[in-house]
Amino acid sequence: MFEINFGGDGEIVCSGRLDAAQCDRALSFLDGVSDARTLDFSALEYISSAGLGILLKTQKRLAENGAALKIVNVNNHIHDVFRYSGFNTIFDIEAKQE
Amino acid sequence: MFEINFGGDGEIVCSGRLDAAQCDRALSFLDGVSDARTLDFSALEYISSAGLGILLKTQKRLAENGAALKIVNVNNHIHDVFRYSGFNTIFDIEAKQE
Amino acid sequence: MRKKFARDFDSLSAIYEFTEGVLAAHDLGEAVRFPVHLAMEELFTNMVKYNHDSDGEIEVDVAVDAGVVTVTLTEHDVDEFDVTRPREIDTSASLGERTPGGLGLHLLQNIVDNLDYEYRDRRSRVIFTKESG
Amino acid sequence: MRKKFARDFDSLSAIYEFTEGVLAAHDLGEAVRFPVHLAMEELFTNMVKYNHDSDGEIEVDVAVDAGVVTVTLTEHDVDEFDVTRPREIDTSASLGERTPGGLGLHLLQNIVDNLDYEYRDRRSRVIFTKESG
Ligand SMILES: Nc1ncnc2c1ncn2[C@@H]1O[C@H](COP(=O)(O)OP(=O)(O)O)[C@@H](O)[C@H]1O
Ligand SMILES: Nc1ncnc2c1ncn2[C@@H]1O[C@H](COP(=O)(O)OP(=O)(O)O)[C@@H](O)[C@H]1O
Repeated sequence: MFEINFGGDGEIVCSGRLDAAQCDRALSFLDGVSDARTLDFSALEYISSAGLGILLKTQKRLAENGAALKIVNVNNHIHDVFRYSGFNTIFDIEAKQE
Repeated sequence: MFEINFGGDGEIVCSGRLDAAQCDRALSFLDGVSDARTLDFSALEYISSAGLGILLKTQKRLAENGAALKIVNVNNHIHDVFRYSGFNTIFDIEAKQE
Repeated sequence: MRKKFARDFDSLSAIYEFTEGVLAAHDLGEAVRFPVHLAMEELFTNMVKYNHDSDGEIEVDVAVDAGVVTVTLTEHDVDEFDVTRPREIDTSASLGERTPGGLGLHLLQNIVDNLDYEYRDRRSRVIFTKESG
Repeated sequence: MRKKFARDFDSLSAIYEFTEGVLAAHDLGEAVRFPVHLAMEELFTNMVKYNHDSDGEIEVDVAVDAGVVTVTLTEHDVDEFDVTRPREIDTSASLGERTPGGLGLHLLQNIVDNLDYEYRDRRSRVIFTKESG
């Protein structure tokens, strides 16, 4: 199960498991975003390289307008995935307080 | 995974697992059948009471025209399910040669 | 070995795969896997069909100890319904006398070794066991 | 603990549930489950993406022994591709220099303890291990 929606403060809330089978749906959602946004990962359990791909794609598109995604409440395992990929240098990432 | 299709001799071939989530699809197929048919269960691994329900429904509908389903190549476990339900008295059933 | 599943028929394949994993890890064969899957489906689908007002998930626990599989299904905020009560089913009825449905609990009661029901604080819990071999 | 899955992204949830079952049966926690699921997904999706002409299923085996998880993925009638070869990835590239993709094998190689590749008679087999705790 994976869900992606806008939260009450305009942030993008992701929950569940973002695997390769969910990426088309996640990308359709992110393609509708055109300004700087916070992604709340507090309920996101899992991400794979396919998920990184759509985040990168969105970040590159927003960069053309000088905007960027910020990712907050990232769990330890997902944080490792970002670090191993060097995504911590191209995204503003805040770990979860656990 | 569950599949239902016509085989080369006009028989109905079922394969995989017929659970409650697959019954709508199986019933749509069976609703298109209006004459006596053989159901080949050689590749059917599993059936639950929901599957029995749609078989009974089809058998009752066909009986109005004096026709009936015959079920062949039934594995031991599915055969038990038929016996416990008394379905062996209302269907012509042939067990699998194992 | 506890896992929660959405109250939806579409959860059946996830429950099946999860249970397969647990049973496979204990090297249990088809002779016990078939009835375990069947009993779980009959119980789970009834919880979905008859308590659909309750929107909580259904908790599934599969444990294996000394060749005995113990499955526990738990749901919260539901009315009492004792699945162990004998069913009055006429399995010799003719085709004309039959109507679809009403066979799930009868099958369940025939294929498991033990069946228990607990109800407290609007929490329903069904526990069944099935011995291998 | 061997199971075959259709060569399709939609198999990912079934693989996940099956593996969860095996790992849960051995009481393994999230610290080992996360990297095992990730490594399996990266390998499985590559098999789907790059060998789509081969229409056979992909065989998945999950074994746990003394706290070590060993996963084996096998596919038949495919070309050789050695997943253990080091990847040349610049993880310090700037946003502008990056293109999506190309991170799966790099992640895989970083998160597993052991990674092996066998190729014979057009059969590809990847084996990885991950230790718990
Ligand atoms: N969890 C439940 N809560 C309330 N009622 C139930 C529950 N499970 C079964 N029942 C009742 O018991 C009857 C018999 O159930 P079952 O044998 O599974 O057949 P079916 O669901 O096909 O009618 C159902 O029709 C329903 O009225
Ligand atoms: N099973 C495979 N068969 C053939 N080529 C593969 C296989 N797996 C990976 N590759 C090749 O290795 C490259 C890197 O794979 P990976 O790191 O997973 O990134 P991605 O698949 O996102 O490009 C792929 O682009 C592909 O060219």
